[in-house]
Amino acid sequence: MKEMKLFLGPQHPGMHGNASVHIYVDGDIIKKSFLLPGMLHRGFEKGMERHSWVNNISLIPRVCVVEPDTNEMAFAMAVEMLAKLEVPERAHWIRMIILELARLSIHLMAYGGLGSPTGLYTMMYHAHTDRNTILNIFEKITGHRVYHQYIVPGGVRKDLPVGIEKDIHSFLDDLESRYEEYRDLGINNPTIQARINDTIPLPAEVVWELGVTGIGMRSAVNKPYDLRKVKPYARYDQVEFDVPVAPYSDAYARVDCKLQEVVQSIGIIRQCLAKMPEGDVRVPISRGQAMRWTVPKGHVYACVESSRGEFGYFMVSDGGTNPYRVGVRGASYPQGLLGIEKYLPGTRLDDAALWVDTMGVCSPEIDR
Amino acid sequence: MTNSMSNTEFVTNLVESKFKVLSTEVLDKYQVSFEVKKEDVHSLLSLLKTSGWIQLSYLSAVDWPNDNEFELVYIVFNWDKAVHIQIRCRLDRETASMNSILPIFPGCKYYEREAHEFFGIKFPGNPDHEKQLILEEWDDIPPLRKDFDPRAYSDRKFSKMEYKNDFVNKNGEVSKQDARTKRYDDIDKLRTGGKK
Amino acid sequence: MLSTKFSPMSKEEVDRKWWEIGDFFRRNSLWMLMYCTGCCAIELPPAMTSAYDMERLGMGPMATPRQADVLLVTGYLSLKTLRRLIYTYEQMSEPKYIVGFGSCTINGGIYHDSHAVINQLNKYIPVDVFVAGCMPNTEAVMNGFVDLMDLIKNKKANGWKDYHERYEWYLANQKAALGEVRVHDEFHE
Amino acid sequence: MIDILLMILTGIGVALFGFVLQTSIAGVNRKVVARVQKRYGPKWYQEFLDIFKLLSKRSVTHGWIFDFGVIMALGGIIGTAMFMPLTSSFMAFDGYDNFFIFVYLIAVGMLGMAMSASGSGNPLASIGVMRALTTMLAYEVPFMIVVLTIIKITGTSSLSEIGLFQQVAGNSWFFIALPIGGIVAVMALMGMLGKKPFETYIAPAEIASGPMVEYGGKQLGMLFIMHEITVFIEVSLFVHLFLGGAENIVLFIVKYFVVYTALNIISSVYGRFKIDQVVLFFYKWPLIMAITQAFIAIYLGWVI
Repeated sequence: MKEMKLFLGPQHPGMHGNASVHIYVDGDIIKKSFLLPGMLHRGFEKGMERHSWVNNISLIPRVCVVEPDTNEMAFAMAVEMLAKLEVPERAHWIRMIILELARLSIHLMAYGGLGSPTGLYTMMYHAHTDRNTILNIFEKITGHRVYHQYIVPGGVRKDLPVGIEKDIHSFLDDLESRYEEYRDLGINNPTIQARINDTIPLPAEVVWELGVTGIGMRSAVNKPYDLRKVKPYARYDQVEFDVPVAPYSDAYARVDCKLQEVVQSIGIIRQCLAKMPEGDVRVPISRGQAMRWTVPKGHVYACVESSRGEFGYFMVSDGGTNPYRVGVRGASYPQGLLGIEKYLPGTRLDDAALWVDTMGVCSPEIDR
Repeated sequence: MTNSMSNTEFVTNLVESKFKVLSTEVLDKYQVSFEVKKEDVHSLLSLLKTSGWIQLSYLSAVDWPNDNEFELVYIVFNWDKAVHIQIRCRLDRETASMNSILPIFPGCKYYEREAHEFFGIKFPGNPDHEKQLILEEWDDIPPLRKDFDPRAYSDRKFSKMEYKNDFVNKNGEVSKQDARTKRYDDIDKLRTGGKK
Repeated sequence: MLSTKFSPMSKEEVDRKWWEIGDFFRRNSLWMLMYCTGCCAIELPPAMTSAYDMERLGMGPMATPRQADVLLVTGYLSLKTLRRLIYTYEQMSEPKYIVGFGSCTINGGIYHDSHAVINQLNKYIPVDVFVAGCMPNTEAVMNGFVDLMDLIKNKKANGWKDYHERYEWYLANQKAALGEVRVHDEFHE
Repeated sequence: MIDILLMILTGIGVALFGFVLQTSIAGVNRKVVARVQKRYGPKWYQEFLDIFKLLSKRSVTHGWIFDFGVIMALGGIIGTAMFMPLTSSFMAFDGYDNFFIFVYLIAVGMLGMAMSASGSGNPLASIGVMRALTTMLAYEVPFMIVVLTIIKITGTSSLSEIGLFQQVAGNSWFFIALPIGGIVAVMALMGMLGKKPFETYIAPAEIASGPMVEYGGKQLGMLFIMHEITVFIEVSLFVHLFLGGAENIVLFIVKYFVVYTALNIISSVYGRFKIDQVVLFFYKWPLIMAITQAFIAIYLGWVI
């Protein structure tokens, strides 16, 4: 049979986001595949050069749509490194709560997203329902559902509202009580296991070649290479958590690691709520003159552990009111572009969407 | 790693003993930056890769039109020693070209392609670097150069929303916006001594 | 011999009646094509799942453009996306409607000065309903759908007719922004 | 002459009844599945709205094979449904409710759809058609073995007579009499209806709804009607063959509803197999079980 060219996306129910995977298939086997990025290109790096440091706070969450908080955190960390700002103690803990809630929400979304390529829509509905609860908690804390603009250089925008601990605790208890149900519905389901066991493996030796980070790497190399452990930011060195790892990275191992991280995130949020001190949450930067605030010269790179891997901001300041250059290292850049080109060929057409889902390819951060 | 020597000191010693470094900066205990000559980049990256910095985290460029130079930035990371290393080198802006680091870090393929697309830096050795990746049918200078003005490009190509002034103020009063503009104009006039 | 008691309706009236009946079905069964052109798509899962459950309104996601009735343009459109969006829109079977999400489709929003993002969607394809906000809340999204249903009921959702009538105007705008509307998908390889 | 006309009219009435019944039950089932998914779900008559909406739309054509195939599919399926007995005594064409008539006639509709989908020229459609035919090959073999066992036991291949056979005192339903075969038949029925985990040929996330990828408007509406009638035929076959037919129409509707809803609920908590897994699955356990059942029932004569 002759080779056929298929387009997975940009308009395709199996693709997450606006990207296109071009696939040449022979029967059901993929012969060649490419990602066509750029459909979400907005010129962020140029746009940030044109706005002041404080204006950029509203721009950066939009770099990665599904996980805006890591953007804010990385941006804030980079600016703090440049401007040598000391963040108040309480702000660190609030940041961790926000980041871990965001991690929960995106893991739930990715786990539900697994329902789309494998056809288990019930799981998708259940997971999105829980994610919606997290969005409601975010709305109470920050006033926004998705783009929070809450983590700002020098701390967080406002203190937590009174009584939010109760909401967070009740949500965490609820999620924890249904954790086993999630596993039974999803990855312990025989039909799902038939799909994800031994599907699109990522051998340990090619991880470094690709530059994959995050769960994709940890599940392959079997070492706790998590930026929260390796170079702790915020107060991750003062909370106890495990980094789930696996010796063999197939779709099952990656989803399994995601689910284990959900448990760890729940633990981290609980510890944060218990250990959080009282105090200020924000260093005032140049009161009344925020638009004319300048930052000392320098080149810095700040990175955080997002759900897909190392998410970093490279930032250059020339001492002006605007950043001179901002570079975004999208966490899914390697697995999205090079991974699809090199490791999809040889797998089946059915598995292409699984790679996109389990490796966490987030097209907006590839295109920027 | 010995206890007496921190990771950053280890890196600094390692690099400065073998290469002529133009400037070294220890940003914090997890990050060091070196500025080296263009010729040294490849051997420095190979050395770092053999010493454990096996992950290429980022590769991009910065435009310095006043110096007529591009600055290339390579960021590598070692997961066991937890130090990000920035390696920066300067290229001439007119004939910007840098040999690809594809043999050292295969993951650089698309970063280099993107750098070519957004800055116009050539990467000989990277097979596809001249093809467009993100943009499509681009018809202007590479967009991340400093002399490119996206506002002007956008105004030229994409029509803007036009807002009609179709409202009427209550009781024929002057709108607050107009009054404010007038007041600011008056203040400016006073500043210049009433002259135009 | 013609009966005097039964006066047959004129052809226009019959057509109008049929159209009204069709409108009833069309507005109660809007199949949407999610083209996730931008951020606002992230508010669609909450609208589809238990919190708001848009299937109560008879709306559901569809896999391909041919099957769909309403195209959801969720957010900003880069030039690359606009080319594919025009393809997608022209593939849909009529009557078809477009809902534009977010301020980016109205006037460019936060990306008004970007070199890659168009500013006004309804210059290029006809938009029936805009949902404002960056990003619009799920309530706003649902409200936009109900508005679209009302428009269909009042026969005001005529964007697709407009696209036929003023095709030259739309095409000229598309060409001014895109240069060439045709997608060359082979360039990448 | 008038007899034949009357019979044809009755047959069309049966097909229409099947369409209305299945469409309503499908609507109710969408609500049931929505409850599993923590939602309210649509109105019960949503499926009717969908189909009439599709018929009210304009559509494009991809050549005459594309259009003709749709008409052939719909006509073939209506023709098949006309032979379906509703109760064990009421049918349009008395004496022509042979099981093999359905097997042959249903293929006309399927072939029409396959022809039309391939005529659209979309590669996803041809992949979908290929997958559909492969799935058909997979589930037909075990199902046929079980049905042939039933035919051997009852000595007739007429649906109504098989139904009547089960209603005779002393004989239990074949679902109970041949328990292993009954399970095989349920699995085969899920494959026939394209329920998960055998939904491989629709697979929206992989091949964008497979054969239906290029359809829109009126053609899609006709395919939906065809799909509803196909489901009616297949579920009715199961009711007549395994659940003891139906003495009256109410019993038929009740059995029909129970079977279809149970399948839908099972399907809603399963994922979707790959196509090779579908074939392997059907050629492994169901085939072994079907052969075992045939052996037990025919040679050993153990029928409960």
